[in-house]
Amino acid sequence: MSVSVSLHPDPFGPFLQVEQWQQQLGGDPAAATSLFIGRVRGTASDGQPLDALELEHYPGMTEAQLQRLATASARRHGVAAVMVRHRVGLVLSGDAIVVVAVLADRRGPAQRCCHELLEALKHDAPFWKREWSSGVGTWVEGNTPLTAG
Amino acid sequence: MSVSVSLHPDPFGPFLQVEQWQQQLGGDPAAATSLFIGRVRGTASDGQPLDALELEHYPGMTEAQLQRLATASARRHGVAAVMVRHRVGLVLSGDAIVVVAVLADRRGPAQRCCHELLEALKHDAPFWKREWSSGVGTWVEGNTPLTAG
Amino acid sequence: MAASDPPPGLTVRVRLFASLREAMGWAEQRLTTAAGTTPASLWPQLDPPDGEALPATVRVAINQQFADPATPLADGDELAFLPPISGG
Amino acid sequence: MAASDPPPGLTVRVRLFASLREAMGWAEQRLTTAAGTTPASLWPQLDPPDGEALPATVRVAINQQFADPATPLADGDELAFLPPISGG
Repeated sequence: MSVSVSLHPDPFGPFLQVEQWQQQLGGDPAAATSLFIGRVRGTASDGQPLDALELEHYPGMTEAQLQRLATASARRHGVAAVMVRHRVGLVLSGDAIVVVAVLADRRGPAQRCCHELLEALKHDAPFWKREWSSGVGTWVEGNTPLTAG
Repeated sequence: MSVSVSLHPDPFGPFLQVEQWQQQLGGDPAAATSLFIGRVRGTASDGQPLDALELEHYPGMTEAQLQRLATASARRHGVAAVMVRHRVGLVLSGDAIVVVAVLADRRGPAQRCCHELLEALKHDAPFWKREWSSGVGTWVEGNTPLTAG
Repeated sequence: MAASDPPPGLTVRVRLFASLREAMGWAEQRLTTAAGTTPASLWPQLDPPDGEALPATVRVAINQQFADPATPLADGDELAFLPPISGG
Repeated sequence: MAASDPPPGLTVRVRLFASLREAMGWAEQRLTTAAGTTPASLWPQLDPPDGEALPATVRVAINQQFADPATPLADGDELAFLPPISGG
């Protein structure tokens, strides 16, 4: 089982990332590849045009947590290999922000692992999004009392 | 809503297909892309090394049925665009045999549509696989009395 | 009851695929049969090797769309018998 | 009961992120506190703007792993308070 996670301060091509990863893995290509690409929307949560998304992370913990989540999900579903690529810093509208790719011998485990891992990293990987719109930055899901201050 | 299906007698690059399709669609890139790639295994159902897979189809009906299935699934999940690429004829081990890609505004519909459409085309698109191994061809799932004759 | 014309016959194009084509030894033929014929009632006329009943695993397409085997055929229809699908 | 040494203090590195960092006005500080201190009991010492109880939406990481807010801290720990995550 192979797990590859990385954070990217600069834009990347999702398909290029997956192809390079598959080449590095070597061996026979897996029968099933399940892939998800998330991109930054053109509009903010309030419907205003989005200038950019800022992605804060916890250097060290974020990478370690991605590795833990991907490894756990890969083990649970018995897949051959998992890849996670995630942007950090300022991300422009249309840019890929997250890529999850799973290789497995069967389509079911590949799809379930991809789906589950995406949910896991949305909830359990330390990233924080701030939407920048008309020069104003707003934290996403920042609905705690502290963030209203 | 855009639906693109095609059959391919020759090998294709799955990611190139998806990228070209996205370029043709134009407009803002979708927030969510869900993608599945199925490849031919190196071994036949009986565990013997596979020389090649032969994929028979029903010219005319297969294309129409792929279009119907993709359109129905896209409507049901409210996604923006669906792409299906499927090989026909002789397909070598490791080659991509099917690609399903779904673009949507949300990850849930993208993933569900991709998953559902893949199941639908495995059961309701007229393709028939024959495994060639040591010069002998065996129809896959050919467990009807007729195929034993 | 008044005498009536004999029911008109109908001609259909019958197609077989994959294992079914190989088991039956042909891919396509044009057949003339009685009006009211359905895919299920046509099947025994094809001299299938495994008995007269259309196997439950064999699906039917009329004019390149899946159809119920009890659908009455129309003149000029393209009728296909499809063995179990294994795509994707 | 015999007299004992006063419980030794412990020094931890406290980190805040995103909205929490901005609401509190600092990103990181080194704090010395009593032995037995937990993230939850340390929280009020940070003078949070919304009361003394650690909000349910704020998660805790000790040495870069999620941890229970009731975990006793050890000397040298890196303690982080994390506002709601919004990745992926």
